[in-house]
Amino acid sequence: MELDSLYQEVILDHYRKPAHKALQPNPTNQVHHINPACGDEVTLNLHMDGQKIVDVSWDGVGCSISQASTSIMTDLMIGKDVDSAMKVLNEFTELMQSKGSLKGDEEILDDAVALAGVSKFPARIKCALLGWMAFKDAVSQSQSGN
Amino acid sequence: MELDSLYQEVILDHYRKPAHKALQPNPTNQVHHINPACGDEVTLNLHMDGQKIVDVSWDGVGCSISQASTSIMTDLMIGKDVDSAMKVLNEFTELMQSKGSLKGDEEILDDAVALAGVSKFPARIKCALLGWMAFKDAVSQSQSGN
Amino acid sequence: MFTSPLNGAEIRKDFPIFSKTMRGGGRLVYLDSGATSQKPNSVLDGERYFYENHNAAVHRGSHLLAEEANEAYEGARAIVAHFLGANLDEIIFTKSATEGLNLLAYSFGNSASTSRFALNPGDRIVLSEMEHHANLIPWQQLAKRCGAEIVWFPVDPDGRLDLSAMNDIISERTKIVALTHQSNVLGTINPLDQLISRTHEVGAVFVLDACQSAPHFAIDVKSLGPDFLVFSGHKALGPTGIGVLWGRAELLEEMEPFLTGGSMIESVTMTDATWASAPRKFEAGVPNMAGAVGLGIALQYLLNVGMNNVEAHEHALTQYALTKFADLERVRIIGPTDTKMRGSVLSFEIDGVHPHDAGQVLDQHGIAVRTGHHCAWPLMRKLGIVGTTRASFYIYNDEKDVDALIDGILATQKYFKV
Amino acid sequence: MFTSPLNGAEIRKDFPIFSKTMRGGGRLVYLDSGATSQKPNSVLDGERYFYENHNAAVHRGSHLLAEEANEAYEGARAIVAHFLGANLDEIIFTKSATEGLNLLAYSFGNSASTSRFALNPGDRIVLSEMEHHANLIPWQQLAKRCGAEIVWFPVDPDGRLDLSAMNDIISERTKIVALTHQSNVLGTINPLDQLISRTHEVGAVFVLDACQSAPHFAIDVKSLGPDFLVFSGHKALGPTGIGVLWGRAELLEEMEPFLTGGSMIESVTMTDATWASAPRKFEAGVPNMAGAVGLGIALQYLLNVGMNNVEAHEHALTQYALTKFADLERVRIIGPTDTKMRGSVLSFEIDGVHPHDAGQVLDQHGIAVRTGHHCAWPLMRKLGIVGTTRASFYIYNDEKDVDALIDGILATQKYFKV
Ligand SMILES: Cc1ncc(COP(=O)(O)O)c(C=O)c1O
Ligand SMILES: Cc1ncc(COP(=O)(O)O)c(C=O)c1O
Repeated sequence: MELDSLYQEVILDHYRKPAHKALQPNPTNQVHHINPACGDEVTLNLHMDGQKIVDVSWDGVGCSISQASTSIMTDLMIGKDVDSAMKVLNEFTELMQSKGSLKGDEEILDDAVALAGVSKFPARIKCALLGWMAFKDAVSQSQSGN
Repeated sequence: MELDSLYQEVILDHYRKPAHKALQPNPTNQVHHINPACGDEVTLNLHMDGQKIVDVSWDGVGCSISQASTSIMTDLMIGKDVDSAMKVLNEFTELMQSKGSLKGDEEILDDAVALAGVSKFPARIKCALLGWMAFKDAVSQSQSGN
Repeated sequence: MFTSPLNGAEIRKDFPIFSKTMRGGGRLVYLDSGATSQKPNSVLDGERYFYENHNAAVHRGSHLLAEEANEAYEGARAIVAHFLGANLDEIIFTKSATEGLNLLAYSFGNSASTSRFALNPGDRIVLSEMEHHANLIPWQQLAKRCGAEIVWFPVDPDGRLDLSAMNDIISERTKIVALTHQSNVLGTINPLDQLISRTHEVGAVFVLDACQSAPHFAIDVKSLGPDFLVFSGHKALGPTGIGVLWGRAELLEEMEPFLTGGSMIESVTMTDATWASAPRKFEAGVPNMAGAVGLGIALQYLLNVGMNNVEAHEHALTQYALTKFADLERVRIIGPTDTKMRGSVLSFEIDGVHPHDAGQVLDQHGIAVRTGHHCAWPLMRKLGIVGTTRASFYIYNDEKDVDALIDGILATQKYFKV
Repeated sequence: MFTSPLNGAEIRKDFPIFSKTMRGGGRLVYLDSGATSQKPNSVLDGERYFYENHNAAVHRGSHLLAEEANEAYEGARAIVAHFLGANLDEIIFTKSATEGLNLLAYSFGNSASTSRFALNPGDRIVLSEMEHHANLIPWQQLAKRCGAEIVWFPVDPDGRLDLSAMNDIISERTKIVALTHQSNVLGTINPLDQLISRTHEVGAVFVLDACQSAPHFAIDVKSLGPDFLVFSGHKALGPTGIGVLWGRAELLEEMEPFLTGGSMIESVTMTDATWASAPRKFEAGVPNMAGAVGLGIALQYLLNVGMNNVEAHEHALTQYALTKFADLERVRIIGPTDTKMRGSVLSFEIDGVHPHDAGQVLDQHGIAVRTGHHCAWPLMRKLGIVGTTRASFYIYNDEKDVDALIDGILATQKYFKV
């Protein structure tokens, strides 16, 4: 069923047990993002050490896709430096815009390839990107020093 | 030709030689009306003696229909008392709204029956009514004392 | 048991979209008429006929096409007037209910400070917690520009307006009361009589958002008694891009224009202009002529069906759905659970399933519902939820659509193992 | 002699209205495209296809129809962006050019006093004597609200802007310059280069009314250089009720919204709201989706014909008409009499015949022209006339239409014995 390409088991797992979903104190940067179309929200704390992403934690409300995607993203990003994090992020954004034509590189995206199916459901792409865009925003704030 | 029902000879005569088209001084009431759709304008001077319409004179710019209709109207109204003037006016308004179904009572409307054809051209009805509405306005002002 | 004067399946034959095949391979179960309605063939034919036979700019030409276009456009206005029990010159075509509400807010804001519509610091605009953003933000913005205050009726846990403090909320300082007739989230129909009489008692004007009512039951503005009313054509079987603002003639006469430009003037110089009378004063520019014509045909379609039949049909569907929902487990209706003073908009929550996910599974079964905050974010906050899943019914629905929805909900629960 | 890359008679086959029989029993000679254009079958088919297959509220639903509606609507935006050489997010759908200009005027008026768009007492808005009421009255009203001043370029006896005092008229006090690209009365095309550079020199914004240009020749906003541009879909083969506002991304970003309501927000409470980014910020409410889709198809039709061909065709028609008019007696062209910097709008006066009467006789011959002040009343006053008779050409016209017009004018003179 088409639906199963959207809701792969790994997504439902992340949805039921989201990783790093508890805001850690004293972040380098904190951002709050909203998806105005559906009301989903995410607050994200970023801890940096130089160019290294030491920790990403978050809280928020949203559908399985946005929750799972944010959870997967934190797992992927923690421990990376900014440059490689941005590479992963770009890879993921491209996957989301692929309208089902890409499968995603598991080497780079790990669990996030499970979200490939989202790209066939235009209305859900914003859900999948919510946490990632919040992360991008936090990193860019950390780089420009605010 | 359909056009001839609109432009009867008597209309073109009035257009070429409009009656009472020269504002007489010291009117009881003066009004200025505009047809915003086409820019036609009429200024009308009304001279009353009690309930009697002593004189109606006017100036303005407009198409043959508006000019002829105003000219015919002045011929009709001068010398009447307010009540019979309003009867003529109502008769004429009804004729204009008749969509070609009425011919007009020549006893009452005299030359104005030549305008019967206008009622088949919705865009021209306002032209034919411009002077008449100005007259109605002037009379009603004279009655309410402003 | 389901009985209704209308046969939804028969009515669907007039609506070409219902021959579409949906994602799951099945038929379209359209339960999103609260967002926008589908269009019957007669509306699509009528729009096309206008373009193929009478297309010209209204109010601006004297050639044959222009005369015919004018007749078609003004004919549509006459149908709208008849539909609402209003006078011809009280009907203003807008692009949407949203524009109609903004028109009022901007026009009031443009008023001279001595006008009855002027808002001065300390003056109040009364709204409610169940308003759609379209009947909320324009008033917020107006209030900010004028230094006025927004006050509002709270919504109680049953999804009804709490009117216990009505006389304090609508007070001598109130200039405008703007409320929805029926909530687009809860289905609640508000008790207008007391609200309108209180509004008039304090000398304020009453603005009715009839987006979710005018398409669904008969409205007679003269007996209902508001001062202004708006609705959107696209929710009433009409085309997109056309809406209606009705206002009392004597109020429209006093009001300042909103959009300015061609066809709404009496006279113009380089520095100044004077206005035509209503409705022209409020219809600047070449209007959505085909849209108006289509809306006229749509409302005529509804009148032919009979607004009382429309109401009875939706009532029957709602009754049927509420009974079925009562048997579902871990599914909660958001809004009144009986049909008293309630329309056919049905919001619900499925425990453990986010509305967006529920909507996705239903979509896979060909069922179109809306999910999210429904442009009523303050209401969501008040109810402590992020959003709902909403089914809304119209004339082309029938009890099989309700059955499909119920099955879809069960399938959703199964899919997400909740 | 008439040569053109396009064959009007062939093109007419795409436009169903041309099979209509007119008052006099003959064919339709449509010379009123300056008021509104006729629509090709592809536009009518496309609108209908949208309703029959994808109709749902955009930006608000996640079901299949809503996804498809969204794709269709945003696809139309992409075509408009391509048509103007603009970025996707710079295209705002309005209901008309009139709304677009009012949007700008109200948005500027809503700006904080520190904003670059704010008008303060003594600030100036620069217009011209040839503006359509739609590009005049909104600015008058804005000026009145803000205590700003309206100043303007006069029109010289040839129907050209008198730019001799340009640097005084566009001065350091100028905040906004709003001009038409092509006069809808005179056909004059204004020399934008110098006007736009002077505008930017003084730090003002340049608003271009492209109603009579965008449908008729290629425009690339990036190389042309204005800050904002509006046009109406219905004059560009598109449906009624849809228009376009283009604005530079960085300016749209800074601007306040105009209409407020659903789909233009980021977040909402009972007393406050924040905005989405452009274009959403400026598109409150359920938009005219079918209208946008139809406009996209219309512009694609024009692109397929080729805007350079459209321009060459109209140029040829104008050239041909001007030559023919030169042979007429007691007929005077109002506007430039050569084709240099002039479009295909042709106003004229027949000695001794009021425009309304001329239009009537032409109508009897199946010729649709517009008569009157053309929503440019100040220009009429300046030229000392009550109105003109106006013929305006488009792709579906050919030299036979011009011949018909000439014959019609001769018939008019004969009928009125002038
Ligand atoms: C130059 C010009 N500007 C503005 C407008 C207004 O366009 P609309 O009435 O479609 O808003 C028109 C057409 O009427 C026009 O010709
Ligand atoms: C109650 C209510 N008010 C206002 C609106 C706004 O209508 P539109 O978006 O058609 O302007 C809607 C629909 O979205 C609604 O349901």
